[in-house]
Amino acid sequence: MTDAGTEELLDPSVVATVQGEPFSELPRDLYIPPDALEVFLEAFEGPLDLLLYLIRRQNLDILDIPIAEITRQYMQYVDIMKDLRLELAAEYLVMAAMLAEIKSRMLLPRPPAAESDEDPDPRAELVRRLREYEQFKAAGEQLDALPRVARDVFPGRAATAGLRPARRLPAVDLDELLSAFSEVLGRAAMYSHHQIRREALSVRERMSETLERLEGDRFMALDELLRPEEGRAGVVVTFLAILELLKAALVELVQAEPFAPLYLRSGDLMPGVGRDE
Amino acid sequence: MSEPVMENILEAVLLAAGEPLSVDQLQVVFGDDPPPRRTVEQALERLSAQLTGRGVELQRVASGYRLQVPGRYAGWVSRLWDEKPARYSRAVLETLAIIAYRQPITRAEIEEVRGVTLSSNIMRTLQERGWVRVAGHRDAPGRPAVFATTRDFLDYFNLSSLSELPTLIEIGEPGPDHPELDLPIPNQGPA
Amino acid sequence: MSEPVMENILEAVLLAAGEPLSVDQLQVVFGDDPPPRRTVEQALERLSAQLTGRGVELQRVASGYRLQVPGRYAGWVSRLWDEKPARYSRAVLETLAIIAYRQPITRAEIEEVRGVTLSSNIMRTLQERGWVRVAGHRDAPGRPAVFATTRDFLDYFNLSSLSELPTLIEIGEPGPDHPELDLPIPNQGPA
Repeated sequence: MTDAGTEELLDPSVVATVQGEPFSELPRDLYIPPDALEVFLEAFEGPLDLLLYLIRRQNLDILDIPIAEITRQYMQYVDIMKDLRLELAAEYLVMAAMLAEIKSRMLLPRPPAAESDEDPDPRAELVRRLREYEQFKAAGEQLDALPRVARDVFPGRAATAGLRPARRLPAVDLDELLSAFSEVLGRAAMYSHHQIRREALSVRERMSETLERLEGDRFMALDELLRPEEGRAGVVVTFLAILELLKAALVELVQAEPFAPLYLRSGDLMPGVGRDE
Repeated sequence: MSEPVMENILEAVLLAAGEPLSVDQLQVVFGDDPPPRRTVEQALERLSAQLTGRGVELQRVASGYRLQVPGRYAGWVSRLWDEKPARYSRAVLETLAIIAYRQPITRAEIEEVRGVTLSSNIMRTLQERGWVRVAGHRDAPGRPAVFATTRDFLDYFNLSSLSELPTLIEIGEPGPDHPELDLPIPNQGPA
Repeated sequence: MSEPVMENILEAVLLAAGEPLSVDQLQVVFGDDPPPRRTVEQALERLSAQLTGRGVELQRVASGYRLQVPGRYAGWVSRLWDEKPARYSRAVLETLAIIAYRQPITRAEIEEVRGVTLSSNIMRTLQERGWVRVAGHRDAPGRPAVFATTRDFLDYFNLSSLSELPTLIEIGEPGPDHPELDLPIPNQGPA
């Protein structure tokens, strides 16, 4: 008799099921059909469980077990288990030996100082183990009684159709950008004769800004683009940016007649511009 | 439609998740500028109050907060599925209880309490369910594994911490052997 | 606790199911003496009304009724599923750097600097991120698009203008050709 398998359909209140009939109580005597007895005996979780059953059945005090009587009953069950050729686990025999030992020590005359801690009741260790086992037997039942997911409580879940997972966008560090740039420049220098010069960023930026400002407007006067409040440096930057844009053929400069105001328009608006890509 | 209030956002997020979410995880859904923990916890309390009497309740478990159908609806809900919920043998439940209350504990110690050899089926069941794990090895001859329960165990049994386990019943005489397990449990959160 | 009303039972059952249930299926959960269809439907209507403004709503779909998270919570819920932030490939970073430092620039010019063909994935990635845009078209054969960085790009990197981009001087690039143009520009012009 070993621990039974895993997820048996064992209702804690049902000790055994015999030919489909659930039994919630073990019989009071041993005169029960052998096949039923086998099932009852199988239901014990081990010698401690069997002992507890014997003690509880007779309403005995666990702290003051009549060891001779309990041992006799215990051995009866063990004999029946043997007769039925139940796979009798060695633990049952170990317990039988322990009971016999306690019994023999109980029979010995007690020394005068019997109350001292030096010579405890020979049953003390058995009582300790029985109490501990009973505690955890009850704890197992309490655990089983706790509200359990999928049996008592059910995680609530609502559909999320149509809600898309957000992609978390990669983070980039400014230093990474710089190092990527320096690396690509270094590589370019190796296989190209292309001279890469550092250009004043403010001109580049102003080029992009100017393109942005020209977007959507059909024409923009040059004066509008130059902002005197930026000071001379600002005006120069813008002017250089416009020259660069003209050179790069990104904008068109239009003048209706000599000395008329200069207008700029974005390449996007120039005739024949297709869509992106 | 006006901007949803925080408790409804939390309700939506918890129901979308279908599993417990920690306050940390709940903060994340608010993006780059998350509300403080306390604010989230207060909104969870308001949500819990709102749900009183409803078909769903907020429960605090070990891995966070979970919206769940309360036990009083189990009768109706269980008719949804043909399959009956798994039941566990006494051997499994006793072993689980011993590990839960006495962790970390070796196999030999479990066997000592139960008085029988521990079948490997039982430990496999408990580990496969994710309720028990090897928490380490004892520095003793043979370096035996010590077992402990997991957060999933607590989640599954509707507990937010081991201190919420039912108090061990005292058999025979008063005075607990393990007073640390008998500490009064402060009321746990809004659940 | 008093007996739950039908709409709460339906709420519980639908949340436990997490998928659409037909009225037939909903009737089944009431056991051997199920309420008539009409009664269930009326309870569903009451449930739907109760859920107004909440983090969950009742939706009728082809296979029945389901409780779902309303679309207006998408922003929060979607952050739940955030994957670990990916990283941009070297190619993406280099391309971004070239555009940032050399804008406005055509695709062909980027390819020339990098020495390899620019995959359209890279440009799509940068444009979807909102960091790069087509700033115009060059008046040249094929009228190629020129790319520039955006204001979002500056915001992300916490720059108020491109001139705040780190310079390459420290890493050995020749100094600026037009040092006078690097004067700080007061007031950054139109946004």
